[in-house]
Amino acid sequence: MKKLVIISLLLVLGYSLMNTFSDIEFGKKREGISSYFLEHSPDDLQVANTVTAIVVSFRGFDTLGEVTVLFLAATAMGTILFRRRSKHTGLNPQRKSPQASRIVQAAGKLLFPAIMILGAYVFIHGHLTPGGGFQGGAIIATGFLLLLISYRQFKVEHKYVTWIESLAGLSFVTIGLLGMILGPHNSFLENFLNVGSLNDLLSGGVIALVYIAVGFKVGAELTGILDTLINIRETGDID
Amino acid sequence: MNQILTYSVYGSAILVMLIGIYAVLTKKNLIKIVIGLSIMDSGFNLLLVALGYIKGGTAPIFSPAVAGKDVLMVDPVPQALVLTAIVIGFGVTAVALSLVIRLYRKHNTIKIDEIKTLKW
Amino acid sequence: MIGAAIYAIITKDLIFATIGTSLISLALSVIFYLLHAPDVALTEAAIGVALSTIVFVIAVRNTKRYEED
Amino acid sequence: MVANPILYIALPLFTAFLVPLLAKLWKPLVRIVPGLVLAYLAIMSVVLMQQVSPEKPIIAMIAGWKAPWGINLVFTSFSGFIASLISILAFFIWLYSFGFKKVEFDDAQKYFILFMLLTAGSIGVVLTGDIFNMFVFIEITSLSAYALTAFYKGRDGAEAAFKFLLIGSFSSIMLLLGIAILYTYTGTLNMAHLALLMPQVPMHAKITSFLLFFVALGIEAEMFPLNGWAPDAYSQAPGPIAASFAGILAKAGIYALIRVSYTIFDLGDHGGFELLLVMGLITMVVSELVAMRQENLRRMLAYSSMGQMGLIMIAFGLGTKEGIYAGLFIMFNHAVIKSLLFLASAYLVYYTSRKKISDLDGFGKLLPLTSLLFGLGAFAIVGLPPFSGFWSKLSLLIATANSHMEFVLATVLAVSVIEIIYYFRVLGRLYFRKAHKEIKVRKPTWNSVVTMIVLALVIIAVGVHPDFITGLLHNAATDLADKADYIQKIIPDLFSQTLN
Amino acid sequence: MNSLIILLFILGGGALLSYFAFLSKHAFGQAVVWLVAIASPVYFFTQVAVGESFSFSLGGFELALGFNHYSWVFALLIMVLSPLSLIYSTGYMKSRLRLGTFYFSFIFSIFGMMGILMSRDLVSLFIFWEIMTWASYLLVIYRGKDVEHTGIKYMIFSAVGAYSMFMAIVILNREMHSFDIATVIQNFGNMNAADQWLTGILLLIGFAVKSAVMPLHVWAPGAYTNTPTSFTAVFSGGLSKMGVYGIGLVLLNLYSHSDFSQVGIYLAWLGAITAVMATFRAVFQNDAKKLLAYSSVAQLGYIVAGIGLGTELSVFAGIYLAILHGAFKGTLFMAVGAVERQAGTTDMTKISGLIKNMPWTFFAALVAIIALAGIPPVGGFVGKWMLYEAAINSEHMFLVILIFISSTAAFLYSFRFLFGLFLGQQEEETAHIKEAPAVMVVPMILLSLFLVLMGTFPGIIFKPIAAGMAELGFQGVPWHMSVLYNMWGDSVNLTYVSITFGTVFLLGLVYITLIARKGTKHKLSTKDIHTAGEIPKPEDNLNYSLDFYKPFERVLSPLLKHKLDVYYNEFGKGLEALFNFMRRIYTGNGQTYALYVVVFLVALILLSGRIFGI
Repeated sequence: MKKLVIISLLLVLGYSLMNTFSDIEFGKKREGISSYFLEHSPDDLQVANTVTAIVVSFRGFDTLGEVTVLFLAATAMGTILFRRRSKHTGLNPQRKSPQASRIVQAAGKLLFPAIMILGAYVFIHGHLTPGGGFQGGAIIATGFLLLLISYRQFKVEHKYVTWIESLAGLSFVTIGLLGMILGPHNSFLENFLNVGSLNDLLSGGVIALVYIAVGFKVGAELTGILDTLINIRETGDID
Repeated sequence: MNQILTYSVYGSAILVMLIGIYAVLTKKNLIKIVIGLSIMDSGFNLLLVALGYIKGGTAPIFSPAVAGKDVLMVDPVPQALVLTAIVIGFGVTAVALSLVIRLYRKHNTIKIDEIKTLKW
Repeated sequence: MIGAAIYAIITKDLIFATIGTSLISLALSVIFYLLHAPDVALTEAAIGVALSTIVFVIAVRNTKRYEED
Repeated sequence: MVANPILYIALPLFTAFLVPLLAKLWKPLVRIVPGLVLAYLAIMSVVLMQQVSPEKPIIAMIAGWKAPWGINLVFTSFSGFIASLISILAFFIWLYSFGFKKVEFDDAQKYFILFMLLTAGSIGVVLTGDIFNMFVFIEITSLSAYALTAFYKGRDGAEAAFKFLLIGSFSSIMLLLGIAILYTYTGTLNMAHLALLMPQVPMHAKITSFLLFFVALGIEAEMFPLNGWAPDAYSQAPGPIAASFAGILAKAGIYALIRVSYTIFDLGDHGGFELLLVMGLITMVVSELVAMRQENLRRMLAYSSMGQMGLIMIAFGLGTKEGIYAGLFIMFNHAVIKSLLFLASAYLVYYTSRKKISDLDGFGKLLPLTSLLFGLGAFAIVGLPPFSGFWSKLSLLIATANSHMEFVLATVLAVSVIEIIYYFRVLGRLYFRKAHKEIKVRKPTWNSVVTMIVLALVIIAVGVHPDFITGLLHNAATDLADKADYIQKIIPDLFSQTLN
Repeated sequence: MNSLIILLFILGGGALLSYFAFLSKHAFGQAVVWLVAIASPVYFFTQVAVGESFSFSLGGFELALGFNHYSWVFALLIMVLSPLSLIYSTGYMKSRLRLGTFYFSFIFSIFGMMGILMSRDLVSLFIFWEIMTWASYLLVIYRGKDVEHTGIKYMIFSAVGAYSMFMAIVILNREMHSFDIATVIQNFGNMNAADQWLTGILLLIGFAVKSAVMPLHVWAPGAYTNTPTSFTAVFSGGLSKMGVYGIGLVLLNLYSHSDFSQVGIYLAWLGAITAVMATFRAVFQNDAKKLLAYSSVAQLGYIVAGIGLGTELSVFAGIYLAILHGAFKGTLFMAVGAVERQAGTTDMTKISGLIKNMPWTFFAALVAIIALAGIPPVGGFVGKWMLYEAAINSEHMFLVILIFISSTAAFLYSFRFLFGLFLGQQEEETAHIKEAPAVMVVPMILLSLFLVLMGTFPGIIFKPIAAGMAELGFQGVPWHMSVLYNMWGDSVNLTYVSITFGTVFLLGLVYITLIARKGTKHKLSTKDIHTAGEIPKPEDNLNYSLDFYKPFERVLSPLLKHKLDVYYNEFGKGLEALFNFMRRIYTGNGQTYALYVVVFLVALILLSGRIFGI
């Protein structure tokens, strides 16, 4: 009975949403600010990937917020699961679950450097090709995930994770603040470097730098989150 | 043709969202609820990207192949927004799951209607 | 994708449900690629397919695997 | 550079990222540095508030892109007032939690990170001129709020946080849907630009979008029946965090609601304001009636807080400039007074591990100063002169009467009677009953005493001489009421194009 | 600086100062209280005068202060009564617990009252009104007895009253674009009739609560009883007069030229009924303080009846009785307080024959009772006479009967009060009781002398009242209207009457003290009562004061059975049940909350057509 009511409610909701969106023809070009972006991204910023230009420059503030959300999620999980970051070092012998098989371990060992390189590539080339800080960071985190799964005794050294995430975050904000000092409009996150030319690796000015910072940050953040979750059983003195 | 495509693309995106909402509203299991939330987000992401699609457009990247040419590109803004939304959604999911784990440790259950110490 | 979504919410085994969500993400990722959104596709693939799933799996392992009524 | 609205966001984020490193250098820095930053922001607020006027808002571009292409922070008399309120309050809440002995070092680190982010997120919601950016900041705010709700181990924080998260997720998905609708019809995300292009959005899309925004932001603004999370979160969070929920989080939520219904949509006069008014009325009545029957002090305060939010919605729902003025005044008062009440109640309730109101008998003698300040807060919140709450109530009633809404007027007053009853019931117990037996109480630390006394002094000062802030409120009200002016100040080129 | 502000400053500052002084040292606190008690009346009588005004702007409102002749009358009463009670309470307050709070609230409520009287605009009137209310609330619950019932009841009724006033004020502002009382009076006629009635009724409710008129009086007996007696003197004597002041203001000043003033007669009826019912209740109280509490309600009923009738004479009588009541009820409460302090109880069935132990207190009480009962030498007689006369002239015969019944019945409780506490035979248990300390006795005596003075030289109070009446628009000297006056001719005033009566009275007193004292030599136990064969047990209270008017009570029992209290309580319980039901909305299940969100959204979508009018 309850389910029926809920379904009918959802139908009404779906109908009205559908009603709203069906007026928008699929695949039709519309006017808006995006044309400005498509125009200025290659011209003013010399950034090939417009999405990157939007994410980092036009809507750079969103990205800062996003990075913060991830940082926040990592911190929040630590808070919620009462993870003690500082006390946690070294191997943990009480681990009950069995080791992963040899094959997995070997594959993990082999794949890890490759994944790392892929991740780094993705975020370094964020302004040229699809991908960027988030994607690269996530890929790096997957690499660590592989190690965490295959090697039970593998520990992410928290000291480094903390340093990396903090420094990466700080450099993001610092780049932004430098923009306020050095940039032509004195505004936050503004480009103050030479933008180079389109489709060069060293193009886009601060965008590349920001994305690298984002990549490190996201990678560290996601690794931290995974590590927190995987290791809760040992450390979690949850009430 | 276009009309059908419009309805089917948006319709499926909205349907995915509604399935998510349905799971959140009816499932008693906390993890199922979180799954529902994540499905909801997926549906929305699809919807937003679909809204930004332009027929015959290319990916909004000025790669050497398209440089200098006048090409039609899909709307990059929804993509940027979805990027943000995905990351935020992941953050929320992770936090939600850690809350679920903690609730399980405390109440030894993950049924939502057994966890209501705080009420009225 | 819709099928995966429905499967994810009706199955009682939470691990399978998790795999269902992962399938949704995978499908989504492909669709994003088709919609000329490679950035989003990449992100969805990395975060939605890999990380999200693993987070769910860990959560299930730390709680109960089966949904009970 | 030294005083720039960007710093409201940048500095707290910087600090939040910095704190884990500071922890490795010298541990007390973890407590001190956030305070210094917040103090700087508070001072900056004062400076900026003197520079800003309705004619001359301060607009900060991000990455050198002008609106509507880039994201802008808009520090107007209205948004600036709320942002200043939040930042100054955040400083005092920091001061209060500075001692915070109960928290171990490692937790303190997280606590301050989360608190900084909560503050930054809320100020971001208030200052940003971009609707999607507002969503991001709302997420930051909510996530830190979830974590802070579940901060304490011994309480049922996780349960409260989960409920909060569940409803919060609905809020974000609705917000996103609303944004998606607006974006597809207008092709822009800047609020001023949206407002400018709003007439071209078809009516049904406009309404759906508005309703989605309304519900999503109503959740943040604790509107009934969307406020199920609020009492749990308020009662389980640490004392200073409950105070910041009332003073910071809820303020950001109601701000967003107001901004959306006043500036972005042009539905206000076609029913939007009435809707806000009616929902405010229902929120107020239900919350206050439920508060009446609470046994738990913190829950009572939480419901009362929701009632106040309803009052604010009523004020803004009137849609007149007087109403805005009254609403802002109530926001100010609610932020200050409710913070004081929550901060004082932390000592009354949790440090004695007693939660029920009936356990509070005779605390007036055991904790004289805290009880006195609590009493003062209670007097102020029910709107008795000579405390600041009176003036806001007076201005609200004048605005309501001038809008010819006798029914609303009578309801607000009737509910005020109920409010008086339950607050005074607590006071009666605190002061005029004998204590059950010897209870070990915890004496407030110097920093919390200073915080509470400062808040109390603000209450009294504004109560005795409201002119301290009426000027600011008038400016803010003028600013919000003039929508065209807002659009023109932010996107002058596009605005003049549209006119021609 | 303006003298009005200085006066307020003395009171307000004194209140704060006393709070902090008591925190540090008891003696400091006492000193501050004395200082305020002496400084404020001295300053008031020497520096403050009618016509001074002070206007300022606060929070965007133009506020104005200043006495007019009408409020001056009440200010006189407050400034005589309150300082005396303050001094009295330095002796009365035995326990040192929370003295700071006590004196703070005490002085602050005086501050509030003076503020009300000097307000020339509705906002400041309301501010001071609220201040007075909460300050007095703190005193009502001060003893911690019955906080949940009496205290909350007082607060509820006060809040209802205050807020209905508030509503009226803002609606008036809407119509007049001003809070200024003078403006309101001037433009009142321009308002439409509905608003006139609405605001008028609301304002009256507000003031009627404080003056304890019939359906709104239930807080009064409990509150008067629970308050520390030294404040009850001010509470019943002065604070309740603020309600009277307000009713006068509304009926005779603001609304005097509109149809609304017809309401006055209904108010008069209510007042008269209140008087009768409360008097009957007072008669059957065993507790002296409670008796006085009910009597206060009854007397306020008269006063309201007088003001409600709205003729020159009746208003004059009302105001005069109000002043008089302040003085004599103040004295009586002080006397009861003295007994309470010395004997530990005010239960008339436990103590008796205190005349020997506490002669001064008895003297003060006697004078006050004479005033209350309306026996000539003291002013009460004049007031009652004028009230009868006015009522008879107004041709509401039943009203006259009511007033008459109640004032007759007042004799019953007056007698019982005197007899129960002071007269009769002394019992051994009470033999050790001593006279109250001088700080208590002197204010009492002073106040009773003030009563005598008012009776003897009525000019001192008649003149200000006449001036006040002129302010309200009644020209001429109203007491000329009185038959009383005409009978004695122009040149004779009450002085001679009073002197004659006074001389007789004094002679009688001398006779009693010097000669008749020897009278009762043989001592009978008061408990030697016929018990019709049953052996009295020790726990049986056999004091003669018990069931003093039993037969009368039996006759009236059907009338007294119905207490309004009960209905209010039932109403309250019903509300509580409703609230409890509403609490269930918050089920505690997160999913339900999420469902609410969706339901709400869907409901809004479905209703969107209606909401947005498309």
